[in-house]
Amino acid sequence: MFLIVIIKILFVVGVLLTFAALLTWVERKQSAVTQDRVGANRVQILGIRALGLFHIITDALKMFIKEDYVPEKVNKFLHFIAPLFPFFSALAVFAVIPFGSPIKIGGRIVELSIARLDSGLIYLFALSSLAVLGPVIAGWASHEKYALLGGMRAAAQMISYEIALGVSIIGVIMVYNTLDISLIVEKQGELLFGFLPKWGIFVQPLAFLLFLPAIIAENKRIPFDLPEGESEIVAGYFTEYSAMRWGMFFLAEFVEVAVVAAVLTTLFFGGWQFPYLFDDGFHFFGVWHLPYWLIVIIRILTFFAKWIFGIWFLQQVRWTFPRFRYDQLMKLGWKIILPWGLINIALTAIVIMLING
Amino acid sequence: MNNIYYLWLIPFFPLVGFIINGLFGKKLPKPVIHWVANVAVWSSFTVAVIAFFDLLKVVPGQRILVDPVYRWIFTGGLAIDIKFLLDPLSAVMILVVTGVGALIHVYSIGYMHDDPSYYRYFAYLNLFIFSMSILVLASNIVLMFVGWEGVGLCSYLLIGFWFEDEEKAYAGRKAFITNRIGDFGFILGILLMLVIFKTLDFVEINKILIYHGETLSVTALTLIAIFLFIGATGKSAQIPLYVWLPDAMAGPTPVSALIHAATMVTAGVYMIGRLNLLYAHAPVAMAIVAAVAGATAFFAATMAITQNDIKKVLAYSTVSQLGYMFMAMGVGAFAAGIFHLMTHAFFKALLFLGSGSVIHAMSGIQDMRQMGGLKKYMPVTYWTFLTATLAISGIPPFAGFFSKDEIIWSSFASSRGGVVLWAIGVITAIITAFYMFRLVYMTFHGENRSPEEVKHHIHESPAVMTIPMVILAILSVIGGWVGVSPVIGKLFGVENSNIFEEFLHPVFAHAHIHFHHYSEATEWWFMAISVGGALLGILIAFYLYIKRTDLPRKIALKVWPLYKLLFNKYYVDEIYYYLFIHPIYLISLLFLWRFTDVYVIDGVGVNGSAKSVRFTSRILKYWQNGDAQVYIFSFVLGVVLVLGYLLLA
Amino acid sequence: MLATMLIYIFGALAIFSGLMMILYRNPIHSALWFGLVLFSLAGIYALMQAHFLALIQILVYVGAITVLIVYVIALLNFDQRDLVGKVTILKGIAVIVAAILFIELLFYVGGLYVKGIAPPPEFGKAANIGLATLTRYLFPFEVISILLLVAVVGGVYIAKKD
Amino acid sequence: MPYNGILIMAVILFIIGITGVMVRRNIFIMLMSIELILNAANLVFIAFARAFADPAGQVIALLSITLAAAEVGVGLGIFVAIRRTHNTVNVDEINLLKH
Repeated sequence: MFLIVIIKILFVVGVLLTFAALLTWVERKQSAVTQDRVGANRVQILGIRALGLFHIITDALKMFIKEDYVPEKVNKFLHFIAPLFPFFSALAVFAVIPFGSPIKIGGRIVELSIARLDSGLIYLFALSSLAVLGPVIAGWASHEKYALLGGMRAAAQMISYEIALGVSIIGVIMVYNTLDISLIVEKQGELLFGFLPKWGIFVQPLAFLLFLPAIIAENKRIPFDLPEGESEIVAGYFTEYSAMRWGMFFLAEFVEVAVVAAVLTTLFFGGWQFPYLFDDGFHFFGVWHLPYWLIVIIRILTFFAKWIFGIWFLQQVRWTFPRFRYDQLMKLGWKIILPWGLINIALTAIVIMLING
Repeated sequence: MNNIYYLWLIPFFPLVGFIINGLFGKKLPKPVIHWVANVAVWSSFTVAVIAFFDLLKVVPGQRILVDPVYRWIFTGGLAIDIKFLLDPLSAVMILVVTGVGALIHVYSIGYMHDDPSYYRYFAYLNLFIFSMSILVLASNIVLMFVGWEGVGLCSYLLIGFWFEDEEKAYAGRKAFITNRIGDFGFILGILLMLVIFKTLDFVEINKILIYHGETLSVTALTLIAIFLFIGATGKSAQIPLYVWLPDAMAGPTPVSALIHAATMVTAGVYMIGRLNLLYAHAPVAMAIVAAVAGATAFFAATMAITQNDIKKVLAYSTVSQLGYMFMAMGVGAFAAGIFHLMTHAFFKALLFLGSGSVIHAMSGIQDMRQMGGLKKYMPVTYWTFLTATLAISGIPPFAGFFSKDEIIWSSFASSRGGVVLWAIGVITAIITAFYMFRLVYMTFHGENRSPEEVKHHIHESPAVMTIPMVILAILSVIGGWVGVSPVIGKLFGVENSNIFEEFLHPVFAHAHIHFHHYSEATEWWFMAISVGGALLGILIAFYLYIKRTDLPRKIALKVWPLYKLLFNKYYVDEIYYYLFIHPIYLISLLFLWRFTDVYVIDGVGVNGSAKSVRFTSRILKYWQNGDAQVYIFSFVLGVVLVLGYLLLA
Repeated sequence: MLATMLIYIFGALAIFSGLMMILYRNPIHSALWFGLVLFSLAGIYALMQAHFLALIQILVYVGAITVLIVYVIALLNFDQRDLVGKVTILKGIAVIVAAILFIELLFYVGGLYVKGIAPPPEFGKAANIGLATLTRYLFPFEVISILLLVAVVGGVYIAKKD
Repeated sequence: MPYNGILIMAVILFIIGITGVMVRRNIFIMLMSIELILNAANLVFIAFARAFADPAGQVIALLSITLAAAEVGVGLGIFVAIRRTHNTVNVDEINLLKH
């Protein structure tokens, strides 16, 4: 039992870190593609460039061997632990994301998520809310005004959008009638009107429209990356960070991108559910029976496909939209997403009441 | 015990009148003021009459109607209701109060017409009627006490009505303080009643006395009766607390007629009548009542002889007549006492109204030596006054004869009376006839001795004053015919001629007082003696003040010490002054003021408490220092102490 | 057995963090220790089959309350010398009084022996608590929601400039 | 379940909270100490909820957490206001109650 859990943890952390590492390359490569450039392709090992994939290694090397400069006045301890909060919170959140349907091994059902929690969604929010501590403490510990301003901005933004996030997701909870994320994914395998997969995006389109900007803002990604800005507050809360500590923040951000993509996939795109694929095979104008192991593999691959698409989508958003202004950001959070989230709750409640009689 | 749900209207109307006149009277025109007041009291009278006839519809044995208005005090085993009670006794009383009160309200319109405080006068008068009807209708002694105090207050306010005059304000205070002394006894009586009976309701108390009367301690009952009688001596001007009544003549004359002759001063008599069973169970108390009453009747009458102020004479006469009533109560002739109360209300009110009419005509002069020969100027006043005088003197067939004769006879015939009381009664009757006719002769007969400027203005009073007087005069004549004693009734061939006593009989039926039986001839003889005495008094007065007008002075000189003693009212006021008032004044000045008030109350009490507060706060301010943590600390300390105590306990 | 051991470990952690919280001079450090206390308590809750409560503890206490405290401390950003409190006799007495209170409470608690019964497996799950909250405890729930609304309005009003 | 141990833990946490409120002069630490007291109570609630298999304890703990959130919201608002008007958060200098 423990062994399985440890294997799952290692698998998830490995995949996440790999994704995060890859993202450092994807970030640059995708921007190059979007902006019609060649981009990150200089690093070569023995003449092999491999689309610039070796940049990942050189980046890491650079970060580790750079001087870890800590300004004299900072609070050493807090300065040290601040980057850990977002990083570990992002990693921990993934624990409740199911990346495949439960599999049977030797008469024992193994969930393909690290932990199947009764209140998984709450867990998701609880752990992700810890990430706020990172920017605040980093900003404060740096003992520097830009860092502090950046930290304040980041924290205010994240606290505000946590509420928007929470309110927008309640509709989904109501529709699937559970807080268990695995169960939510399982219920998304059902069909609506006999042909439409019961994915979150179909049953809760308004929630999706609210959730997407909210979670990007929560992640402090463009177009909501207000905590930093060369022209106003330099690099925000990590102005005073360098080398691998700075790298931790960035790694955390990329892990967060991955996690956000996974959460979006899980809640709104059916998670590991392949349309019309049930436990005994395809149900598409008749039943196409498939072996069980094949179905499991298809589902895991489906999840990864969706996940990667989500990551691509988020990155595309990053390189497509212009930045908001800070007041616009706050207005969006408090005056648009929050009220519409409440409206969504009311509408969902009415519809559920009508359907259930 | 049936209910009668409109009884509360009787006190209610005067209360409304009082509120209207008291609050807004200053702004209202005079006609509105007296219309409001009169309508209020006449409405009460009407309701009283209706209630009286409703009472008559009930079978005689069950004539107790109650109006439970409101549960006033409810605590532990004690329940005191605002509840009104109508039985024959209170029916008679309420009719007298509202009836005479209504007539006097009318009279007041004329008498007070140019007074600047018109509205105040009528407001007080309505308040008085309100309080008096509460007193009369009260079904328990606490509510009665409310009315009792209310009438005391009205009496004080009305005696001191012209409070700009220091002497009149003093008279008001005197009345009030004297009454307070009596009330002290009354309150003790109430408390003792509560201890003995565990209830204060008259009906309940009577039930207890009827069924368990023998088991109760006679000493306790006697004490209650005496305490209550002390209250009555204050309110009804008996020895030793009568001194306020003559001074109370400082008030407007209609007030004297209403409050200090007809109604309020009879409250004591009424109270004894209400609690007749209690008194019947306390023979010692009754003996004291009779003795005090006899003494009062006699001494007040002697004091009246030498008075020259027309109202003072009437005042002493009132005291004396109240003595008669108490005498009746004391010997157990309750019905006779109440009967005399009623007839006295008629003729004494009339006498006061007549004297008011005279004073009104004489532009305020009250000294009889400046009057004389007013008969030809004001005939209506004269004839009505004469009627009342004959009534008070006990000349048949006027009302006073029947009631007074019954009292005198009862004082002889009752097992609780005796020949001494009877003798006092007769002698007092002679003196009464004498001083009343002295008054009539000095005022209405002979030459006019008034100053020139007054002489021109002497005139008969307006109809608004004379009509009530005429009505009262008629009542003074026929008012006694409801209580004709059986021997006279037999003479006219009327069976059960004493309707009045029969009507009241259920109230007093349980107070078993034994009356000796004498032959009719004896009764006739006694009647003849008292009537003869009255005639004798009249003759003496006629001889001294019409025939030989020089004689009174000579007699006075001859018995100068006695005359001076009588003229100065036996120096009672002076004795009281030196015996009680001055020592109390000195104690108050030296001990209560200079020491108790200045040092104890101001020094230790008022300033001392302030100083101790300042001292304590000087220490406490280090605690109350605005520091929230110190507060939290004290809070925790408290928790620690409480928990520690609980652990150890 | 494992659960009991973990409870003790978490409890020790909570107590240690609590002590650190009140001993540290710097409020941000205190706040982080406070967060650790809350986390340990969440762990104890989870071990006592109050999973939902454990998560709520983290979500609300750590994720919102602690974060807000840290945020406001950073926002106000006062000088370090502000934080130096005076050492007074009262503080010494306060510690002594607290110690006495501790001993007294130990007397009370020491006298208790709670056996406890095994709750059903669905005990402490969100659905179970939700059911209890919205049926038997609906009134306190409504009251607390009004309180929360009032607190939101009041907090905004108080903190608002002028 | 070691209920007695948990109760003693709660007592210790409570005492730490009480001491913190009384001794520390920094309002933030005072606020956190108060929260600690609340948490000690919550711990007892949840322990007894488990012991008697009654969800009431958990519901009350839930309500208590809500209460704490409201309290912190208002409390921090007050601190911000105090900081703005008095330019300090040291309770030694905040003694408006005194005047």
